Amino acid sequence: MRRMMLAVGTVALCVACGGGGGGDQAGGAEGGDQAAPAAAAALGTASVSGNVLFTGTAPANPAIDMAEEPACRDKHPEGPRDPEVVVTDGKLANVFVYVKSGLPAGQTFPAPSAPAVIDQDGCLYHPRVLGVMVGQPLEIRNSDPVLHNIKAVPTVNRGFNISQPQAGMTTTRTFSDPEVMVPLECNVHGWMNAFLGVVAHPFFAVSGTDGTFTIGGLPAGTYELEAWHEKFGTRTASVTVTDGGTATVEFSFAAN
Amino acid sequence: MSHAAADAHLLEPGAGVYHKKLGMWVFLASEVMFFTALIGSYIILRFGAAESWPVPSTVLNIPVTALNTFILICSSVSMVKAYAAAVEGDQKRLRLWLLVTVIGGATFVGVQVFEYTHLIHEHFLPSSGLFGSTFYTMTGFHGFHVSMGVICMTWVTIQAFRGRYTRENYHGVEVIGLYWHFVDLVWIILFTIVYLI
Amino acid sequence: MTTAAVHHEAAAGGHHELSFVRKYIFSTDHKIIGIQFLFMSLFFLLVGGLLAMMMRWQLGYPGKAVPGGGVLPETMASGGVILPEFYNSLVTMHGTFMVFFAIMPLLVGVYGNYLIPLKIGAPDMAFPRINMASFWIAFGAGIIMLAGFFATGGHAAAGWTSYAPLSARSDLSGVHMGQVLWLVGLIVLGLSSILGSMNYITTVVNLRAPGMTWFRLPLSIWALFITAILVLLAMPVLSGALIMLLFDQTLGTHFFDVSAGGQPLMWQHLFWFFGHPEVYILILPAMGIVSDIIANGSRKPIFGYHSMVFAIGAIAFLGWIVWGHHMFQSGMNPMLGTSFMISTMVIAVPSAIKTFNWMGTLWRGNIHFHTPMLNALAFVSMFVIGGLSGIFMASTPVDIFQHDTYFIVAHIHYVLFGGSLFAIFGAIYFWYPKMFGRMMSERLGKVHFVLTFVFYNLTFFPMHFLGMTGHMRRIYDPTQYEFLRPYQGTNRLITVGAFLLLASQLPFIWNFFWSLRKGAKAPLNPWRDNGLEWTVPSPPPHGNFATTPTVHHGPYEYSSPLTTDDYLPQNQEVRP
Amino acid sequence: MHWLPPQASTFASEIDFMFWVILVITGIAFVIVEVGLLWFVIRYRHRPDRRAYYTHGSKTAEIIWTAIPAATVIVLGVWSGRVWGEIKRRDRLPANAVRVAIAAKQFEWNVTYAGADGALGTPDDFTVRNQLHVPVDRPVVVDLTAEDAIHSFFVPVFRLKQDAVPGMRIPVWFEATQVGEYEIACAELCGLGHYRMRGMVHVHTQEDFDRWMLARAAGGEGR
Repeated sequence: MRRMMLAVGTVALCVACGGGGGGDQAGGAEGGDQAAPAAAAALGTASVSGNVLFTGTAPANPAIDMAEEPACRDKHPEGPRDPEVVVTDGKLANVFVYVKSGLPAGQTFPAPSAPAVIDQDGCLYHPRVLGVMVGQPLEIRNSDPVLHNIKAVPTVNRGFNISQPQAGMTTTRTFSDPEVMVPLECNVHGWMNAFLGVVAHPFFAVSGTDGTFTIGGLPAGTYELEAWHEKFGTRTASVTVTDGGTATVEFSFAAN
Repeated sequence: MSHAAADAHLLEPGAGVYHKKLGMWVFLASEVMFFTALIGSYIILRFGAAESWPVPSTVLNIPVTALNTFILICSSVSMVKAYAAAVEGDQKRLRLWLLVTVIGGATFVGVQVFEYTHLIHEHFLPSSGLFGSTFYTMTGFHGFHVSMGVICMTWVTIQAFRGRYTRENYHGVEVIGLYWHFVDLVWIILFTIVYLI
Repeated sequence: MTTAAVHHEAAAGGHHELSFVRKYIFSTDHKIIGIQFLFMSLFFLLVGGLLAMMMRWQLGYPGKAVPGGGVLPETMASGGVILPEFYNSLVTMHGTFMVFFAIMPLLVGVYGNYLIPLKIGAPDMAFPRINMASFWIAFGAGIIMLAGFFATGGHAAAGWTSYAPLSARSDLSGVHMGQVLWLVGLIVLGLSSILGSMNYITTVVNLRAPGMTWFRLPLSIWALFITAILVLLAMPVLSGALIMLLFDQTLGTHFFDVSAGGQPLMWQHLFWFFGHPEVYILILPAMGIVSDIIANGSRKPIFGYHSMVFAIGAIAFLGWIVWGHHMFQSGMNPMLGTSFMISTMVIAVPSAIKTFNWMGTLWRGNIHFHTPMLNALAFVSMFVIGGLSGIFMASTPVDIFQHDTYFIVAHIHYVLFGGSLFAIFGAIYFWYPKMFGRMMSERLGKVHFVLTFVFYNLTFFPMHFLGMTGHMRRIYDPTQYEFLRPYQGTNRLITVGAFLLLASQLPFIWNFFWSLRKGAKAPLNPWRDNGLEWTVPSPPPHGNFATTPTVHHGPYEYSSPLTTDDYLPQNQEVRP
Repeated sequence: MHWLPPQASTFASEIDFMFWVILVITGIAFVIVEVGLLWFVIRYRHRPDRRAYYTHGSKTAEIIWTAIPAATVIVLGVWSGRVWGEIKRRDRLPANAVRVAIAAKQFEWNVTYAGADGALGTPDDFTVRNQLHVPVDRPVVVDLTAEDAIHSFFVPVFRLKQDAVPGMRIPVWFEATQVGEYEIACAELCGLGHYRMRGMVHVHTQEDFDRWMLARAAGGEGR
């Protein structure tokens, strides 16, 4: 009887422990440091540059009511708007462009140790769209004297949900797998959104307000490029580059 | 079990039952509360989701489990037989019926494992809605209890083959018997509310 | 009830010398196991206290770096400033450690184990090996709980009550592994508690010495016995709930997942169905211990012994039908709220009986102020505050405002610190000579008592006022609210009080460890007590009693006319 | 310093009154017990020639101190039950109330207003984050729900608290009596931003409220 109770206990213990083993893969903040920052130089000499065009009338960006967050509201003298679609002279900004395929199979690219930086200022993310390499440190800053939480909602990578209650705080995280895109959100300020393009190589760029982007250091070859925008989906293009040459590509989005 | 009380020399003072038997009763009271929590939650969840609850027979194989239920009940009967043999000090029949009980219990667990493999193959998982959640939790913990019982029963059977139990001392058989009947009773309730209703 | 005789099943331990490991580590002796529980739970009491200090720092000085907080990893603090997610873990783990790993094992694990066999005249527990398993399983649970601090994503952060769905969905809390470890730790601990209470119940029922009838049991044993029944029946309900939550976290089940028809309120019902009996698990043994000490200190029989027993029983019974009073504002049907309120109000009655009977015991006594007695008196006076403040939130309309504010925090600390912990301190001072064969220093004991009593009140009494302002529980930074900003001074006062309260424990820690080696040798019966445990050497040998004692009296025959002495041990026969 | 917050709803004063009554009752019990304890402890302290009075208790005394608390708590219970019913019973919600819906989510109060047609669930509904605008001296019924974790809608000046539970729609009502701006807090631990789940109630005069409603319904500004 006593032994039986012990047996019951022991097995219950084992089952309980087994049931608790469902932890995710760790994707901690380590790694990236040993990567040589100049490694990209050895990859190639070709580059792709281009333009992201926008046709039609861009939808108006919604106004944000920051009345209950004066510290942020006061940073937007003209009234805060949510910069979902940034179009200047028919050029679309915040488009993430990256090499989707065509790189030699099996080749790996070391991640730079210099961090990609995203800042929270005026209760908005800056930049709103950001590319980061697998293993590259992502530094998250808070420039607002209010609480922000940063919740990454990936589908492939391990998510995180951290907070920065004070101005000047920084936190560093890394991603372990390529994923386009990883949304970031702040649950204290429901309007705050940012998007991270996590790729396994350094061949990516984000279009500026003039709609241009450049991807350099490519080896000669034929690549499929993809352009991603949060509202308008993706476009793809094929491009061939030679050593030392520059190819141009144009992506076009339209109001839907 | 009540006629055991007639054997006054087996008793210890206090409640009039020996420690292990009292301990088992107390332990079973705790087990009752555990299964009450699981079954109570099942009832609340099922009432809360009345229409969307699947008809059990569309998901589960009732005839196979009915047979399995029958096997478990039979093992309870053989347990009674083993106990009676122990009281009479009939070693041969004690060993025989204990062996039958172990085989019955092991068969039940085996059939349950077969049932689980089959259900998982058909993509009925613990994550398959509330029915999957409650089904696997309740039957799983019952199966776990039966497995524990089979292990302990095997131990008791080995002891019986070594001649441990006499007319004067058959505590081990009686105590494991209590547990066994409890597990059987829980299954009858589970089979009724999970498979039949 | 019949007179029980002892059956020496344990054969008094066999008289060969045991190895060190068998004697002190994997011991089956209830006394060693009790002492093991004592060291473990005092350790967790300290851990829980330190976690509370970090919380208090943040509340008193929000956003300021904790002194020495630079050593904390960046997942817990940024430049020494505690992060909100870590604060939530602090809240959660302070509650969890204090309730499950400090107060509960201190009362049930330590004194249940140590006192039950000695006070009923038994050689050991009914199942010594299960008893040993019970300790080591609890120890394992403690390790699992501590491990959570090192988990990625931090420790569980959904409160000690772990309300689903926050506790069930890691995307909401940001915590997965920590929550899983928390759940597994508690399931494992529950197993230990169930095995322990099975042992206590069997022992009390079956192993009482001849003449130790039910109504000659000391109230401490009555309380521990009834507590064991509560643990036995309440813990498995918690285990069931924890298992469902664990499966929601790991196997993708949907018990508390609304999108699949699951019910979040079901967690609260299950948790509090366990949780309210748990509250009485944490206070009943303390009441029993205090009854013993007060009768001893007053040199008088306990006033109304029978009604004291019935009051324990009544509280334990009512404890099963009041769980809804934790859920008045939860969205549960308000009509149910009314019935839960009535049953809750009724609990005030047995509590009042106990309080007045303790006062009746003091009345016309001959009161000795030894350290245990001082702590017992503190228990009565502080428990009264905790009990009376409970009437506020028992009243449903007042609870609308008081629910989840610092009023509740004040209330539970008046019951669990002012109540249980003072009783525990009293018990430690009282039975220390029995456990270790040496006396603790009375002088240091009194210093410890006075400091603790003063700073305890400085810490927790102002919380009532904070509660009146509407100050919510479990908030990281009260200065974020304009209506709370004027009361930040009170928060700071409480923080100062809390730090002084922790510092006040230094004399106790010193006293405890110093006396282990240097304390005065304990006489046979230092408190001139009636209990059977004082009729054997200190510490008692394996097997406790050389010959089975026979009991002739109830436990509280102090100043009896039958003897010229002012006490009459239970086993001492008086011929008129 | 006054500790209870100002009263700004119809039932705030009743709840406070009840609080003070209980404080007086428990205060009396508190004084009796503590003074009694202190008195006994001093009066019957150990003296070398003293011997304690040997008694096992008194039935009469015990019946008295059982009956008095029992009677008191039962009276309190019945009274509480009545007030509780007025405030929280869902079959007693006031008629002709302004209806709004609040969906709590980590860590925001999303308040949905009925818009010009005065009915919820129509296309002209609009939602404002963290701002609850209500008219003074008119009952308001809030349909509370939550999208993720459990939150608790707490307006200290109204003495109102109600958990918002995912999957449930819980109606609560109040009637503001003072024009002004008051804080809304979350009272149930809901995650790392719990302490910042703060909103405001803006209590307007009926005219101001109508004006605000029209402006907001027309502009649709903000998110």
